[in-house]
Amino acid sequence: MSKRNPLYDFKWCPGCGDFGVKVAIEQALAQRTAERGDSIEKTVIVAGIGCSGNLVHLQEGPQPFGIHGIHGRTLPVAYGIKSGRPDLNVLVVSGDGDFLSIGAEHIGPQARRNLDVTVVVMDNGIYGLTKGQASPTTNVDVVTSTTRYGKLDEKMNPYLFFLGAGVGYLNSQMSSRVKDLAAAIKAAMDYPGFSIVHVQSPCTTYNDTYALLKGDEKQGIEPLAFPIPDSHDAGDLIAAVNLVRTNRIPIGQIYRREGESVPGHERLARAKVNAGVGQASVEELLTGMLITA
Amino acid sequence: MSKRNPLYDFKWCPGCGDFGVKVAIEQALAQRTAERGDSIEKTVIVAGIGCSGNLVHLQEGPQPFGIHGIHGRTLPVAYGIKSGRPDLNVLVVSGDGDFLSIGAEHIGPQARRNLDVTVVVMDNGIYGLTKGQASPTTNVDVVTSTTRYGKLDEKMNPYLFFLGAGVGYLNSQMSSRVKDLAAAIKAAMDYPGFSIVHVQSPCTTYNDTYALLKGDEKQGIEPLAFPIPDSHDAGDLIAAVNLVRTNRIPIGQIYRREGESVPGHERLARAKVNAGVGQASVEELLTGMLITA
Amino acid sequence: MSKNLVVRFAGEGGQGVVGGAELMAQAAAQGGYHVLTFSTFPSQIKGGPAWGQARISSEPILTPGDYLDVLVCQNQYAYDTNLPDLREGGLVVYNSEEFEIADNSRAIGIAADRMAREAGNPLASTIIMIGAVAQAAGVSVSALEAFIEKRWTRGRASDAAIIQGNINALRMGVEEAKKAGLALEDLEPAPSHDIPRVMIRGFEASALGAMAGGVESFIGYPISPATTMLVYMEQNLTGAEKFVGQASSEIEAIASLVGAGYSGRKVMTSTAGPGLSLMGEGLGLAWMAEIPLVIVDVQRGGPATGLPTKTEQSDFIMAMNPGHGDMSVPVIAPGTTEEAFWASIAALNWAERYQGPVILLSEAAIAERAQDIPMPDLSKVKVESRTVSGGAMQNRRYAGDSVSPFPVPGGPGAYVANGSEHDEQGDTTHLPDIHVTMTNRRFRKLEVLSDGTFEAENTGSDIVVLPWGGSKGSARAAWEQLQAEGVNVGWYYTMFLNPLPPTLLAELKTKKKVLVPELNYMGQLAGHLRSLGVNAEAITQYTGLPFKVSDLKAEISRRVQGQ
Amino acid sequence: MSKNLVVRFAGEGGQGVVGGAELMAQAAAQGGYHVLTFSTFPSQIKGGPAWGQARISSEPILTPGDYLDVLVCQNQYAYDTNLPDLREGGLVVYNSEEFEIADNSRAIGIAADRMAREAGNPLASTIIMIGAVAQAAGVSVSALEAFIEKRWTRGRASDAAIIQGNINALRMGVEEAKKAGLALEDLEPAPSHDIPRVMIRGFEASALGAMAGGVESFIGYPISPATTMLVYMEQNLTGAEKFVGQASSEIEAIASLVGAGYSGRKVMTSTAGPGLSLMGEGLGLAWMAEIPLVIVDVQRGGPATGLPTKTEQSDFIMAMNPGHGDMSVPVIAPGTTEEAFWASIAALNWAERYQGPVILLSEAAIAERAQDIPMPDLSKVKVESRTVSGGAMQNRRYAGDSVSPFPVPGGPGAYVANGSEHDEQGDTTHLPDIHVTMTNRRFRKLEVLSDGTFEAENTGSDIVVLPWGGSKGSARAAWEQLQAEGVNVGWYYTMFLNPLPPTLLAELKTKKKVLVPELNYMGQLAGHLRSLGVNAEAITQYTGLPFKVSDLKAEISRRVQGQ
Ligand SMILES: Cc1ncc(C[n+]2csc(CCOP(=O)(O)OP(=O)(O)O)c2C)c(N)n1
Ligand SMILES: Cc1ncc(C[n+]2csc(CCOP(=O)(O)OP(=O)(O)O)c2C)c(N)n1
Ligand code: SF4
Ligand code: SF4
Ligand SMILES: [Mg+2]
Ligand SMILES: [Mg+2]
Repeated sequence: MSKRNPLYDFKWCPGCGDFGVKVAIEQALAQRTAERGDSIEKTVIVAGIGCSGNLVHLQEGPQPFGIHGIHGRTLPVAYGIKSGRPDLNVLVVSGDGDFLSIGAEHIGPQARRNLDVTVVVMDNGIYGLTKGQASPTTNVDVVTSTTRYGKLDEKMNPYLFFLGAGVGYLNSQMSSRVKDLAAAIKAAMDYPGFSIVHVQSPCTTYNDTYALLKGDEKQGIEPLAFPIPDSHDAGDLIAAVNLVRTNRIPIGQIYRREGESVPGHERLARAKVNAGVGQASVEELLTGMLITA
Repeated sequence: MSKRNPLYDFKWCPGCGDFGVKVAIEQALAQRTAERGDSIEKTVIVAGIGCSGNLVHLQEGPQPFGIHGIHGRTLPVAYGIKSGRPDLNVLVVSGDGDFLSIGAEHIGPQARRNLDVTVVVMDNGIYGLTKGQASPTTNVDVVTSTTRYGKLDEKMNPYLFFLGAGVGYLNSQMSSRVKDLAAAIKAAMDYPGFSIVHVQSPCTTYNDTYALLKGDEKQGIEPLAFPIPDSHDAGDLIAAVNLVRTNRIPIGQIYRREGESVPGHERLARAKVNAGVGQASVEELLTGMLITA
Repeated sequence: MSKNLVVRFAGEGGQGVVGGAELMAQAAAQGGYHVLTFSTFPSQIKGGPAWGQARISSEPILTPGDYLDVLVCQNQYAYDTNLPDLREGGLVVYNSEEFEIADNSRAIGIAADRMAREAGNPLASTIIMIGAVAQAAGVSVSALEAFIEKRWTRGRASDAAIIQGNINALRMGVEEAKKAGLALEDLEPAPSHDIPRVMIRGFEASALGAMAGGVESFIGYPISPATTMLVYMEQNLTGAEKFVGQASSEIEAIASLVGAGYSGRKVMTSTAGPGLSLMGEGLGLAWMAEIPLVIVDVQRGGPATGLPTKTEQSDFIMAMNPGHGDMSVPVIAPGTTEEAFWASIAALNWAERYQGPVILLSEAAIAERAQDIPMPDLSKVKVESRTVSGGAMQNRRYAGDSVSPFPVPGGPGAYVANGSEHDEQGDTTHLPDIHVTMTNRRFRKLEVLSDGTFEAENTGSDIVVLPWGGSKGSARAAWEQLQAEGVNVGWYYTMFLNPLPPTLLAELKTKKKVLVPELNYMGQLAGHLRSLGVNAEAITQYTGLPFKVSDLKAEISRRVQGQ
Repeated sequence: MSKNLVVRFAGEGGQGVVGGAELMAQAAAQGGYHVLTFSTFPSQIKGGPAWGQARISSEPILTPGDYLDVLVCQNQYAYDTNLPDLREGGLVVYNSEEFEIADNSRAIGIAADRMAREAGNPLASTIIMIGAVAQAAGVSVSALEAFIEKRWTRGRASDAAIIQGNINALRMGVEEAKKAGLALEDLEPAPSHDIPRVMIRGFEASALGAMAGGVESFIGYPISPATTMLVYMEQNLTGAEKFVGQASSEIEAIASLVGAGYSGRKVMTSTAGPGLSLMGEGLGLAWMAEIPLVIVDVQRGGPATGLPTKTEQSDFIMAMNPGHGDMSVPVIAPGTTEEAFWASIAALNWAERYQGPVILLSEAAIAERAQDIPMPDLSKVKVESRTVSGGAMQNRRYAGDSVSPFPVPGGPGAYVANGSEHDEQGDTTHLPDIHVTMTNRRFRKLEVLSDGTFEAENTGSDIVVLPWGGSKGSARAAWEQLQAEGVNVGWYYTMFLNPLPPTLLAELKTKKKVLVPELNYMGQLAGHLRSLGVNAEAITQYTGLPFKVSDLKAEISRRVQGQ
């Protein structure tokens, strides 16, 4: 499939939202590389486990590096990569189970570090790869194989969660609108700090929410998704909270923290300069311990 | 020390904020038992690892049950206890490291389940038991043994985090105001659902923030803590977000979600009744698999 | 007449190849045959190489079968890669819309999709294939028709039409095979049964065993191949006092089991390797605080994400020592569908009896197989429950060297269940003597678990075979063949891997050589046995598939000769 | 004249007993003596029984000493519980404000707190006690004074006053001891040294070794007794290109190490058992995707939260098999302060060389000791780095059976580092053959780690002692005494526990009995050795304290006799 490995033959189901995300990422990366005259090998895609995570093997055209680790740990892997290699462009792709359930603990720390990576969450409101169990973003009352009475837990509001955790840059998109999505991912990668593009990417096999999201006149379904009005002030936390607090899905830029965004690695670099520290050699350090009897 | 075990001799440092929390919990539990004519053995204190967690061994007077597990896992332990024993009163005590760093992933799920437990977070903005490393709530620029340049990560705003995670009941207190704290804990235990009492409980050895919190006229320090004005509408999420969004510490009831609070176990019980399910016996289930050739 | 028919449906994920094998097996079981299925598929929802295999026999079955009598294949790749497993003289049934096989002397091409579409029943193409297989292999078509009737009788108005459609499809397949004129030896008629039998999957057997053993709470996080058990519990453990919950991670699952076990309930989870790897610290807590709970680890290929849908027996070391520090977690590994039922009961009983965690080591090939087994005799189920403290010991939870009464919250005996070293009341202490006393106590408690049973045959031989878990079937088949051929090799088997039944261990120690077939690289049980003083040698395989009987037989025979 | 002086300061946490022993040791080291400290304290910030011990000797030191020449105690409890360790004829120095000892024939009561307060130097009470000990044991007081001068010269105006105050305190103690008129045999004068020596703690040696080995990133989560190493790194690994980070949990730490190792950096963390238990899945990922990284596990009492501040050697099994599936993680366990330095270098080299995770198994008693050691010869440091892919292999990351060049992101050779089973380019596959090939590859790569060195003495004996880690010191002392007494027992030792140096393993296999002293219940290394075919027997102890030489000697001798 991919240029790197034409033999690779993983398949998503027909109509899966993740196809759109894949194309959008290819476009955003192509645009970024072109703009910067960078090589694509300067990008690493960090993937979680889930149908979503398989995106990392499916990139067509020029090949970025990838790491497809273990369930829920995309962000710490990305943190490790950036810790010593701030020069790399790190793009995290993850699912709603991977990112918001088992991986939820990792969001706050990266937000507070302002880790300079971009996350694309492929939210289908279901555990796809394990064949259809409820995820944090499954709607209330939905019957899945693990919610026989309909889902009893409240639905997680990922937008509100991100804002509460201190995420400074938040955009919401739909996988079916590839161009907008590509632009949002590109802009998020350009943002110097922690950025999330949260994508509604329906699972046609286990939780087909296309109609719910886009609405369906015939069935009398009002669309859940709505474009964020131009009047929205993305710099205002309260406005952002107001925008996301219902269960409707705003599409567009939800929040971008005011002021300069200094990514974590830059804070450390500046602090080291300010403190005037260098690296003492092992010999120097040992010499400080010499017994001078 | 405790009635159960007079030989037990764990000690907190002189002046440690946790003493106040201990007394407040004793008072709140005494009041609850008296009110309900319940036995204290119907209460389980679930403790995390940290100076804070040692509270579970130090309860004086009538003895509740306790579980002092592993670092960061108070909430899942509490979930397990309540899952089959909704009759028990479960009180979680945890530290800022235990609850907000390694344990942060567990908050959202219990909020969404509306797990009927009360959490008392003893926030001293430091890892006490491991001798003074930065925690998520350590203030920016503070030098600790693991932040030699001053803390570079942003400070977590636990209140905003809780609201973002869907916590329906949130109260903020100071360990030095034992009576108010006891009342807050008591009220939280009475709330049918997931409730958090977040306590500023300074560490006199590694991060003495008494002066910062209460202010110090002589040193010209404005108090960080301020009482929540009566005008605050605790039922309004936006008002709550507004109240907590700065780095000042509001004291009092921050949020209490409007409407009936149906705890998780009650949702399940109602769902089972609605679905009209009972328990098929193993024999019945096997009979359904009989080969009737 | 042949005793066995092994059919494999091969194609891509999503093409119903696994379902095809199961349908065939179920139909045959209803027709009175013994059946056993095995399937293998990639970890993706649609696509990728997959196959399902059904063995149908007039005799009880030990394995899904090494070689195929019939290979049903959907595409060229499936044909190419599965052909080596077709026995000489076996038949191929293939989707002639997808590819062609030039030599049709042993191959029947069927345009099943087109035929199904034309018959207005597009889902029926698998049934057309089954019809062809039945005809060619001499399986009673009327028994299959009876099964179809039963299977699709769901009390709906449309039932009759669907049933007729499927019977038509079946007959189309029969006609196609007749047209091709190719056939195998006829299958012996189905035996008659005087005991009731159930058609059951491995995970259902585990789950029903757990229910028979009195499980009250089941909290798990989805993971292949353990999700099925969680789902079964959600669907069936529905009593008012029962609880089934989906955790947010395995870390939440294990800690919540500790809480639930502590609260007095009988608790269980199902997971696979990656989940178990996350549970080490929590299992240490259960060991330390003496909390009964059971983890079902349905093994898959490891390490890390590994091979999520393939079978392997490579979690044994981790199961015994899942965390840091001195601990030796009891491990029970069922080797057959029937044992899966009884193993769950034993695991719950052990957990209650010694008051601590127990690991039930299942594996993909056990959990996913469907098989006909005699209806378990429920009158033989013995359920044990921990002794609950009546308060006589006051707050002393941990006294002496043996299991002490368990104080249940709400009742008398308030103490602190503590993951730090603790005194008799559960309060933290770091005194050397207490750590010694309590460590001894934790290990000595294991002595109450010496009731594990085992199988032993031809025990006079000083070379013996001791398989474990799902390798039992292939090993037994190989051993029986060797016995028949006069090769002198003994047979031992137990599902109680830790602690081993003391008599078994003692006997094994007297042997010159103990051959341990196991599906892993390291020879994990063999290594453990050597550390216990047994002269054990592993026979390993790690393809993600079960042992072939023929390979195992050859290897055992080689090792016996090489003595 | 005696060769050794063992002093223990006993009291409560927060009373400076650990600091007292260290001050005494540092002073003696500056005075030219060899020194070694050991301390033990509960896991709480203030209070609880604690003690620190310093051994001062004219000869190189193997252990902190079994029996005390002087016991300094702060309270009755400390006196009662520590008295059994006082040798016959030893002295007690005690805080006479707290309690009284009736028989003052071997006890000196000092009201040190009051005296210090009166002298206007309330912090000096420990120094008063040290003065008394020095006087009674014949340690050169002028050397101590010189040390005080050096220690408190910090370039501040107040230095002179503080130094004088402390010297006064020291002299007060000297006077008190003179008044009491009690004394031990004089300590031999300090030896002279012709090589430079450093006074260093175990964790510093580990950290400096790591720096010498080229560590670039260190990401850790605080946990006793591993926090000190993280803190040392934060304070000293400060170069512009270096990175030290506090993770939010051990799960974050291990996954971030995988990311950092993948990105081309040399990476490390320090943790203890509970942390290691959380890292199993991440370690599996590093093993599977072939990512170099080093975990320092500073062992403490287990399982679960266990004994956070006590020493134990009970994480060995978990270190080798920290997660599910087939894996065998390389393990190096330093046994002395000097080895701690070199072990870090070796661990980083091994990780780079075989491209995978390595576990450095330290322990509380190693990390926390302070000792004088010869200044490590930095010219002997050999740093290895992975071979970086130049792109010649295109996207083939994993080829053949041996280590392949490592593609570093940013450079050529884009591939996917994958925790699922994968093909040569890192893409997921579930094909049986590939799992076999890749599993073989992962284990065969270990062959490049056959360069571990070992010690061997009296190798003719067919009964040998093989200690590991921090038990080396006591075992060596016991062995030397047995040798001197003519007991025929061999000596083997290595810090390379997995894989073992092949020659060592071969030699051990020829022995009738290999005695393995280890601080755990299960006899973890001995069990592993038996699984490798060595006739190993553990000698265990699990008090949270190191072996006493005398106990070990008696036990070895018993086992040799019992042959
Ligand atoms: C530790 C661990 N637990 C569980 C799993 C099983 N697992 C694989 S993918 C997945 C959920 C996937 O859901 P999501 O992240 O929403 O991805 P999707 O498939 O929907 O894209 C789970 C639970 C695993 N691989 N590892
Ligand atoms: C898995 C694990 N990691 C680390 C530790 C070490 N540890 C013990 S307490 C603690 C932090 C305590 O901080 P906090 O929760 O704020 O409690 P405090 O001591 O400040 O009350 C840590 C990191 C541990 N016990 N277990
Ligand atoms: S199961 Fe759902 S998420 Fe997975 S590939 Fe199919 S449609 Fe996409
Ligand atoms: S270290 Fe801090 S938190 Fe811990 S007991 Fe002392 S004052 Fe309290
Ligand atoms: Mg999903
Ligand atoms: Mg704290």
